[in-house]
Amino acid sequence: MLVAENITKKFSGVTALDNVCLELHTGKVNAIIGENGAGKSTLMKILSGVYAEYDGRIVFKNQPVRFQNTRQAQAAGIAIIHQELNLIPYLSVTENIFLGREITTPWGMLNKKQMGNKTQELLNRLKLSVSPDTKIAALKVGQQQVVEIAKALLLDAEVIIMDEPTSAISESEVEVLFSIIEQLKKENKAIAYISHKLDELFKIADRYIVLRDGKAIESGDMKGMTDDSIIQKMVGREIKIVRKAVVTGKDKTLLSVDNISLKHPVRKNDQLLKNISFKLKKGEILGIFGLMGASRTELLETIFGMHSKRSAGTVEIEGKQTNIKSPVGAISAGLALVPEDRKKDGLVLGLDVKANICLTTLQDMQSIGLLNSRKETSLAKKYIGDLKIKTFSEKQLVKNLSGGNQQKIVLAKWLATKPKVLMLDEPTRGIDINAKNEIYKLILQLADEGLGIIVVSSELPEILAVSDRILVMAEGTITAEFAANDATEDNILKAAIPKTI
Amino acid sequence: MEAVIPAKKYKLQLAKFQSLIALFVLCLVISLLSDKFLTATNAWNVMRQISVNICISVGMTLVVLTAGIDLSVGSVLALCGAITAGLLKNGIEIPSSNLYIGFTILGAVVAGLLAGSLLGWFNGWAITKFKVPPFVATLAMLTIARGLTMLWTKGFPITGLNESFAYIGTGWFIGIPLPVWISGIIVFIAVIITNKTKLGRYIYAIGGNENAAILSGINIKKIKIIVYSMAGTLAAVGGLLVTSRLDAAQPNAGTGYELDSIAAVVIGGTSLSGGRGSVLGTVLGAIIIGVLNNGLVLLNVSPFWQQVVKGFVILIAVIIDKANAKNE
Amino acid sequence: MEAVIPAKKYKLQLAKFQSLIALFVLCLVISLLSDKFLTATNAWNVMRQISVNICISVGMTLVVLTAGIDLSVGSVLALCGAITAGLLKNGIEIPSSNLYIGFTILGAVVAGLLAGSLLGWFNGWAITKFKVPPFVATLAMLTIARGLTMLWTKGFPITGLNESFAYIGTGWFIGIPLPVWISGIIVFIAVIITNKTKLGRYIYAIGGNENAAILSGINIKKIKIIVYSMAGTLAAVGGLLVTSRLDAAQPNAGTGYELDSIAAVVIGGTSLSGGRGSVLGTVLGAIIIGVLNNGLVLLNVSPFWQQVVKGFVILIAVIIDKANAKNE
Amino acid sequence: KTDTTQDQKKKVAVIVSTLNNPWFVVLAQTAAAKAEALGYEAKIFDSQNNTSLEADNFDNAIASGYNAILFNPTDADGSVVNVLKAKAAGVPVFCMDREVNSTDAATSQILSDNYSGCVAIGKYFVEQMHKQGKYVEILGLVGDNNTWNRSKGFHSVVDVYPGLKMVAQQSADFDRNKAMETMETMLQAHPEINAVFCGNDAMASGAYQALVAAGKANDIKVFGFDGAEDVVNSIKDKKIVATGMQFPKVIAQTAANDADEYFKGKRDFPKKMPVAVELVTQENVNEYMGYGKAPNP
Ligand SMILES: Nc1ncnc2c1ncn2[C@@H]1O[C@H](COP(=O)(O)OP(=O)(O)OP(=O)(O)O)[C@@H](O)[C@H]1O
Ligand SMILES: Nc1ncnc2c1ncn2[C@@H]1O[C@H](COP(=O)(O)OP(=O)(O)OP(=O)(O)O)[C@@H](O)[C@H]1O
Ligand SMILES: [Mg+2]
Ligand SMILES: [Mg+2]
Repeated sequence: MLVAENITKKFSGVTALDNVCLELHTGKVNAIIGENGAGKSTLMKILSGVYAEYDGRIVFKNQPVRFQNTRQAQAAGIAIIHQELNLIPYLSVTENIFLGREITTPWGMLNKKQMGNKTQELLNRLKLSVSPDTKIAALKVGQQQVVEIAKALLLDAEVIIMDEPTSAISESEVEVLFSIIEQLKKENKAIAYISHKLDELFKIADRYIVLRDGKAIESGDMKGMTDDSIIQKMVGREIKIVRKAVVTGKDKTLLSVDNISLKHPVRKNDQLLKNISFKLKKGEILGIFGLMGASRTELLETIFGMHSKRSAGTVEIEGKQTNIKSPVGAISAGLALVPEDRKKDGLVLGLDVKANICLTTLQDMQSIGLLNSRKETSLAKKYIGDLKIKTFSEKQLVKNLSGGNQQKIVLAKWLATKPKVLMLDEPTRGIDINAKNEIYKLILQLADEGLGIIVVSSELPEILAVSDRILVMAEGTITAEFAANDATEDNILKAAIPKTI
Repeated sequence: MEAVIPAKKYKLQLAKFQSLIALFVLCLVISLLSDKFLTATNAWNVMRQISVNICISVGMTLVVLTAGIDLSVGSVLALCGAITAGLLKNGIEIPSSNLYIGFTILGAVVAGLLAGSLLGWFNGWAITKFKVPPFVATLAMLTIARGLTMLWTKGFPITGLNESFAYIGTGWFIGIPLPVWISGIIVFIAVIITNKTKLGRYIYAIGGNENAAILSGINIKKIKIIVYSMAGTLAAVGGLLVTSRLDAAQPNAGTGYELDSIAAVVIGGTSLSGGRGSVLGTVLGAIIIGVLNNGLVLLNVSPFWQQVVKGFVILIAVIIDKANAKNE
Repeated sequence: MEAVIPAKKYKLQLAKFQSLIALFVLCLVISLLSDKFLTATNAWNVMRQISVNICISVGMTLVVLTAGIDLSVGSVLALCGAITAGLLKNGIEIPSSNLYIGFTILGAVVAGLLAGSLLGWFNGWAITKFKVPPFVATLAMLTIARGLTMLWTKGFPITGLNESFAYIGTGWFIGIPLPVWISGIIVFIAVIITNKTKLGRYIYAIGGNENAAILSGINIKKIKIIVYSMAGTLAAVGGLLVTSRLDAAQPNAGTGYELDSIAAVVIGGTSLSGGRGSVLGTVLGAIIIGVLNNGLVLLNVSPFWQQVVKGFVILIAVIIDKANAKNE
Repeated sequence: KTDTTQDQKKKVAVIVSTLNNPWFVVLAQTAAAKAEALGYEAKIFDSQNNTSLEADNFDNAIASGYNAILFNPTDADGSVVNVLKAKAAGVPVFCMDREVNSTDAATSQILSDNYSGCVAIGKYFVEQMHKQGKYVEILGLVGDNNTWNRSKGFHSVVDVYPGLKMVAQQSADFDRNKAMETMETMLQAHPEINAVFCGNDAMASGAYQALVAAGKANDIKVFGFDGAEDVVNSIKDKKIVATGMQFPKVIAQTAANDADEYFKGKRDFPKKMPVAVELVTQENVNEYMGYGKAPNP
């Protein structure tokens, strides 16, 4: 159906793709797998006409094609869900979904009604319960991700590329998406599916294409593949997934949160958080699970002092009452927060790797009142090494790094502050299995060094892998607590389903 | 700051109303201090006086919505006014072959408007073709157009244009001054465009997130060029109004208008970073400024104090706007 | 636009050099047309003339790097110059209790600078405290400061200041005019701040991504207020230079300087959306503008044509900049 | 509209082209002061050199019931409509300094004749230069017609003498600082010049400042126009050679008096009453002070 032959793509400095060939078969889900920076997104961008300049050729329905822009690709019937959200924040869901293909009345006026209805259908199909007229800016990342999916479904293309569509959404939405994918398969469409979540691949993928360092390693049928064999192909060597050896007998309380509650920014009498209390022990890893919209992010942000005007409740660190009014205070109190949306809240994309990593600890980077670039460089190099960040130099602009590597930089910049309590919101979103493993190791190691760690995640395997203790949230309240060894997938999920449905 | 987003959104919806509050307070205060303020004649005066700024500011709004800016409106206004006046009065003479082309009012007016579109188009072209920042491109045009005006007028006003041309700027039609009609119609069209057409939608999209717009297959270069041309044309309309109202084209007309109109846009709640705002907001902004100027004169504030007061009032007006939006 | 990113990156690194190319071409052309251009005296002239704009533009660069803008520099310059001149000449008299305070040069200068910082601080305060868009806040300050200048001077220039004060603007020190020393030192400090200090890094961070900056525990309100205060102070320095060079404080001094300095900043490759750019780039921008003005007069281009030429040259200069950056 | 009921104070509007230049500040403030002295309520409107803003000022003045307008036009032609508007509304207009090109629009026009003023300066210039030498001219705003009246008046005399060569003509927008910088640069191009003629006194001061900095203050003669205070002083100190003294105070007071007489019933005013511009030189400078005659010559 869609064949790419000897595609080579260079960016100033980097060779992202190097003689890559791949075939997308109709009626099948073609999984494209590879580590961060392997070149997956770049390849997909070429297929969908984002990059017009590349070597090699693309054959679509036995016709050689060369798309100059996305519009041509769309017209030809190739739709893509980009890894990075591409929505207009101040336009509504409808307006975004129909952007560039508006329906107009005979007088050339926008036919808002019809578009609204069409959108409503799509949203229902995707089980996203927001009004078509909500502005994107007011949606959470997860909800935005779903809108992106809807956007791709609107033009019923023959080839649908999904670049990490599930990175920001949780179980329930994933289920919905998969059912839709099944449907698309029946309609005999070709689907390219990129994800770092192996379990998903086994659920839906029929074929796999492995990329490594910009080269196509091999492709074949998913049948008969195992975790290890896939990882083997991706990484080029064995790696064993760490499992938390459940440690008990930690007693020294590090952080204790009492009756935290938070008003909704607009609907003043709505509570996003309802008297939440929990304790975190020294060296403990506390996993917080919940479905999208459970307010886990709000919880972390509130503890981090970002909503001081709307929140109530107390936070104690090492038994000392704190009065955190802002991130500044939180940091000096020994808290660190790795935010959920790296591009929006984590990174200064226009600055280089070094500057981003050092941003939180500049005061330590000074000598005689001036920044000491040697100190900065060595700190940056340290974390580039520790976290295996794939960049050709610490002077590389962050915006040119692959999604996964960007995430590692956010981690690095927070680890640099040597916090007492490290709060991670979706820490491995969009990170490849190998790097994930690195990060798990890191988390465990940090815990052993005595940090208290809170991990918010929508990925059950992840939660189970790292946590000593698991809190489950739904609708702004804690609905259950499990010790690691008596936590199971389904008793967690049960607790996570909101009662009010 | 997740949490401010809804706040912003909230403000967005209320923006207009909030400017209305500011405007209302302003009117109240003035009318308490001067009995001359709330009179029909004065009301029409204010309307007539702001009509030029409204024409310009509508164009400016479109440009700013695309996250651009147009500093050249003032000079373009002057040049187009001068061109119309010149053609109307002297026509074109080619000395070599002693050929003379006379112009009807319509002809001259159209020529002026075309000149405006052309200059605007040039802005858009420089910006999209060479990726020159809008600020620089239009700043260059600001000087260029002013220079051309001087060359065209030789530094002297062009006066004594014909009766019926003056009517455009001074006449009335069913009880409403023509300039008000004209600016009103322009506002109406602009509102339609921004809310009801693809073009409008794309303008917001480009300003909101240019990458996303490109990825959605929008031809952003085309849109931008269109927008800057519109801004130029509207500046030309402003030029016509000024010229015909004074029955004279001043070489230095419109100096500093760019700031006035950007002020109207921003006070009207349109964000200079693009993607958010509305034409109606701008209209309110322009009215606020107009009422303010009018009021300061009526209240007999000494010219020197006027500027101080004006500054503070503008500041306060915007703060009132923001007030409701301050949830954090 | 993923695809332009490398281009942008490339441009960023080369930016300074590219402006250099533009400048070089410009100088070449002028020196071919006039033998007077490449003389030491003329070089010092240009340097002295641009020193004021450089002072202002350095402050403007800092503001723009935080994704802000400061329109009030021109009026602040005028007000601070007038304050210094006034105190120097008349001191302060409180009529009621017939008390008189005289001022030394130092005293008057310090007072002027403090006034500048204060006005700048007010800008920053309005912007951070009430979330007023920088454009509006500083536009308001533009009118306010101008009004205050008029009130302080009653509309008349303050002339006949003392000899040694005039030295600041006209004197030489080891073969270099004092204003050049002053602006040079300011540039030096600014370069250090932007490249080598926490403050500088925070400025870039805030302009690059305000959310991330906040989350990283940067007190953005504090930083912004500092930056606007610096801009105000530097405008005041400009005011001192102008006043002492003319040996007179003009009520209408500095009118329109905001555009000149923003032009220098943007031509120098700093992006108005913040986060990208450099002080040295701005200096080059200012030099380009200065050389251009100087050249036009040297070549005795007719005042009518000057503006046209100037506009096109600026446009071309920037296009040359971009040219190399056009990889796609 | 002009109700001549004696009981309530009559209101006089002073609409001035700009307050950005001390000369006009004097004009406006004297006019207002005089009107008040005559027992009227007076208010100053600033048109900021912008004819359409001037139109607004007229609208507002008429709307808020002013009984007379002491008017300093932004432009001889552009302002005609405004005056006619006032006339139509029955509000008498008395022009100051600049005329409006219309025979019957204004009730009276008290004019300072820039052209012949500069003719006088031209003559003195020729004399001072002994019909020989190179000079440069610094113009005011190229968009302002006084700029050209002055320039033309000056050249009408000077251009007759082939010995006098103008080597450069540049504009400095009536601004002191611009004039200084322009002068500095022109000195680079033409170090050999013997004189500079400036379109107003602010520019003359600026130019002189540049000459001082270049150490040429004694070799190059500076001529200005207006009669501003600091220039009159510079002439006293033998710094600047000459300027054209206009009499803003006289003009303003006459206009105010006319208004007064108009209210008292007088109607036949001289359509144009020129107030001669007098040449101020280092010889006669003691008869003058800023913007007028010294109290006791
Ligand atoms: N615009 C760009 N400029 C320069 N280099 C780039 C650019 N985009 C991508 N790269 C480089 O190309 C390589 C491939 O990037 P790509 O985003 O395709 O990886 P990926 O497989 O999608 O990784 P991830 O799984 O993290 O999304 C990376 O080394 C990246 O640094
Ligand atoms: N800024 C906001 N404006 C409006 N509603 C908000 C805002 N932030 C959060 N919400 C709502 O509050 C609830 C909690 O959202 P939040 O993202 O904190 O939950 P979450 O469990 O972190 O979800 P996710 O898995 O997306 O992180 C959601 O319903 C969300 O829509
Ligand atoms: Mg990717
Ligand atoms: Mg979350």
